[in-house]
Amino acid sequence: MAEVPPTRMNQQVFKLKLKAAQGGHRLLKKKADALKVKFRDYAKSIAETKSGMANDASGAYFSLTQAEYAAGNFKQKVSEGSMTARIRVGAGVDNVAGVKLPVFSKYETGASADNQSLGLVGGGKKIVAVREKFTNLLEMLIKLASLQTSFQTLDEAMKVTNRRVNALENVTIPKIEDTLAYIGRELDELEREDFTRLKLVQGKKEEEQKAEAKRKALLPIAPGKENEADITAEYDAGDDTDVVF
Amino acid sequence: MEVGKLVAVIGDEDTVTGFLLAGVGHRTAQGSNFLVVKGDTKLQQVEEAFKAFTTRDDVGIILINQHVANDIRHVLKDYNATIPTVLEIPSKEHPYDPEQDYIMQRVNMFLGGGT
Amino acid sequence: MATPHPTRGTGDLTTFNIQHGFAEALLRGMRSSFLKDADYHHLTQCETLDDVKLNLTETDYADVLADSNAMSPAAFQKVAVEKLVCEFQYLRTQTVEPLSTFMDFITFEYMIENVMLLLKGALGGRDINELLEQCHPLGMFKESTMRSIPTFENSARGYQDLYQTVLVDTPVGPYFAQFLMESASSRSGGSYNVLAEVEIEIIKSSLIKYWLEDFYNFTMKLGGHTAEIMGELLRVRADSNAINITLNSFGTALNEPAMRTSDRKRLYPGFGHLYPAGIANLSDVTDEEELGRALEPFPQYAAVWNIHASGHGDKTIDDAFYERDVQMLELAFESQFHFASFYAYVKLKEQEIRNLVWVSECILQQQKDEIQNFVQVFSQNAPWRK
Amino acid sequence: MSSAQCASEYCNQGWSEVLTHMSPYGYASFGVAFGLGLSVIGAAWGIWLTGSSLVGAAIKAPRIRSKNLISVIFCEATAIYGVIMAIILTNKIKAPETSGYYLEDGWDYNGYYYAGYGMFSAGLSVGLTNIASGISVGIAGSSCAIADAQDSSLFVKILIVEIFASALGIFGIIVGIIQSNACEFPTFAISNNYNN
Repeated sequence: MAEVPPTRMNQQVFKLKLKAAQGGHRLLKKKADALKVKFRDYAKSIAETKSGMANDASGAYFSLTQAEYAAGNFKQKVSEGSMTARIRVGAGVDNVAGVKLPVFSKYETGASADNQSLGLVGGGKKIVAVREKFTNLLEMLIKLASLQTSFQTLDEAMKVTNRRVNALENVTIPKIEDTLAYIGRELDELEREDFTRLKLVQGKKEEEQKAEAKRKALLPIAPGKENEADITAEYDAGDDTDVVF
Repeated sequence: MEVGKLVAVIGDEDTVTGFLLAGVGHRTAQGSNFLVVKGDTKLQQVEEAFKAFTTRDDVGIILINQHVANDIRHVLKDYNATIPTVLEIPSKEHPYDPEQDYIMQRVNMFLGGGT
Repeated sequence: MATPHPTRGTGDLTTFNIQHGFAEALLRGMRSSFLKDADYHHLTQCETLDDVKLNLTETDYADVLADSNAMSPAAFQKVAVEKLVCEFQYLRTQTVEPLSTFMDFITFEYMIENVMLLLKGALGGRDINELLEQCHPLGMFKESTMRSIPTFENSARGYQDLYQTVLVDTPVGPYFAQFLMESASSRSGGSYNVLAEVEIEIIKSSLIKYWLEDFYNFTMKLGGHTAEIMGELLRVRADSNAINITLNSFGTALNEPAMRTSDRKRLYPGFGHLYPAGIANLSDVTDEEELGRALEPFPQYAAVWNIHASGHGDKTIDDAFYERDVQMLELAFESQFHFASFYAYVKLKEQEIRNLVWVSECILQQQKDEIQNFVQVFSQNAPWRK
Repeated sequence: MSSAQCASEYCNQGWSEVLTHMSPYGYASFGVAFGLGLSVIGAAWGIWLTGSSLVGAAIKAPRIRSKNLISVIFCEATAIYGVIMAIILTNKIKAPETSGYYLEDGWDYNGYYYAGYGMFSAGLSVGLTNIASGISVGIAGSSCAIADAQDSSLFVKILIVEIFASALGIFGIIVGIIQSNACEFPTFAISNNYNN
């Protein structure tokens, strides 16, 4: 603070800075609120989707159990051999309040399904049901993945914004205000110093005048001297109450 | 180069089987995009697979069973990139527990603290 | 195919026991090991797998469960299957010809599964030890032979070698030979093309078909009660296989017009109640409606089909077949002086293990509504006993 | 009969000659042999059928082993019927009191042949019925052991079936005894008695 010279010009500069900071603070606050609303939306839908996913998942696992009951142990056959992914995820971008959010979407390559003849001698229908259930679950999970990534990105963005808001609110603005106050104080101090100096000079002058008057009383009064005495009389100590140190 | 990214799966046999049936499986000479975690699978193997999946640039989403995720929680905590996204899913034997999901912890904290 | 000719007959009412009485009585002693109605009732009331285990310790599974810390459906299954295999092998050591050959025939089905698993694993470059662990213990043959299956190089020559040096040595070798021969005659190219290009599941179905036919021939040669009862079991099995293959082929490549006659038809076993007229009809059907029509002339299957067609939500064609199977197997098991009871025992035990897994899975996944949907073995409340 | 084949006077002219020329003592002894032998075969067969099942079923249900010995005893009973019959028949075979190579004149040939054929048939009656009885007791006993191993309340019920099967042997022995009752081997010539 000390490095800022308490001048009228600097006071002006800092007043402008304060205005800018408050404007920025207001804008960032708005952004943070917008993000917060969005974030809350995402949080809610994540909570919902996750609990829905838990149900879907147990349904899917159970269909697997049913298929196993009907078709015997086929699990080991599924993970054998080479295979090509039929379902991939495409990545897109969504924009919320200036924050870029990644969005996944299901993308089917169109390759034919592996292990089509699984359960040929029994349980084939059940295995088809497993496929369907897990494909649904996967779709849901891909949606959830988008939500979750968005959630995390938003979380990060919100943190940054909040940090900025807080920095403005708690550090930058008080600092500028402090500086302004300091400058004002220093300026007032200077003013008072001038005043005291003036008073001292005046006192001295009055003494001199009294001595002069005494001397003058002995001498005849010179014209035009009453005027001077009136001006000094206006500087009365009682008029200075509005300046409080 | 194929369009789109893969979905990787780390989980028990049922989970992996289910998603393979759904068609996410991809196995080439370089390796596969899934890991079956059995009773005798070493923790180190799981960690390595997880790290490998997170560093592969053709993986978009990693599905991991919650109970497996709990075992390698320390690795998961250190992982903070957004893509590939790590998604914790329930397994057959361990029903979904929102308490243990990091994301759900955040969500609940937010929803609980915010409202 | 050279179906082994039984060295002597099974014997009849008065002579069966001379050779096989002990083994048969031993088998019948094991009937008490089946879970009873009360056991199933207790099991379905359980809340946790701990309870399930506790309840099982009051049954015949007590000993095997005591030695293991199995706590998951898969672990229960493993333990139960091991117990079954142990009992089966014990029985097998107590038998003489031709019962021992008959029992070997039962294991061939699992051997085919194992060989296919090893072959597929080999194509995927999997670890042999891991594969061996996944093999069904009932279908194990010499370990050195099993180990050498996946070591063959993935080339045309490699598969020739594989067949000529390894598979030909196994009991299921002849089925492979027949499969390779038939494939070679219908297509050009060596065995490599076949093994690499045809889906494993279809190869397996073909092998199972050859096995069924072989088993059926052997049973017929045995004669007597065995031919009568076991023949019926196998005929029904062949028929249900044919129906299932047709039903499950809808929506897959097998239902393509070109594949229908060339590939799908070859999967139908060459005996059974449906053979030959029904099979001829089956090979032309393209959708469920036509399948239903093709089955109409056969009342026993039309009944099963109607369960499927009427779309009872909780009862599928698999359940209906299972129910039929259990009923027939129970009857086969309950009659004396023939070999079919050995087959019935293995199959009924498998059903029981399936039930056990089902119940424990339902408990694990908290699916209490579904817990009763299994086909109980030797139940007093079975629909056919009412 | 072709004399070319059989020129010697000791040659038998076919089975009929063998059978008609066989001594009644021979017939009687064969009756004993068949009665005992066939009964024992029946009993052994039954025990075999029961025993193998009993031993097999007792592995999983050891409690049945002593109770089901009854089935074995039932089978054994058929052998005992044979032994009883054999003793009765054997006691009836009496050697002639006359000395010399030929039977005396006035020998009671009717009674002589009656006794021989009668005892032969009695032995066969007992033997054949006991074979049937033994096998049927064996089959029932085999089922009894297996059934008892599953459900002990079935034991008594199947035992009744076994008793009926065992009763078949008793029919045989009753008829056999009646058959053999009238058989009395003459020990001396009747006409000689009249003459003296």
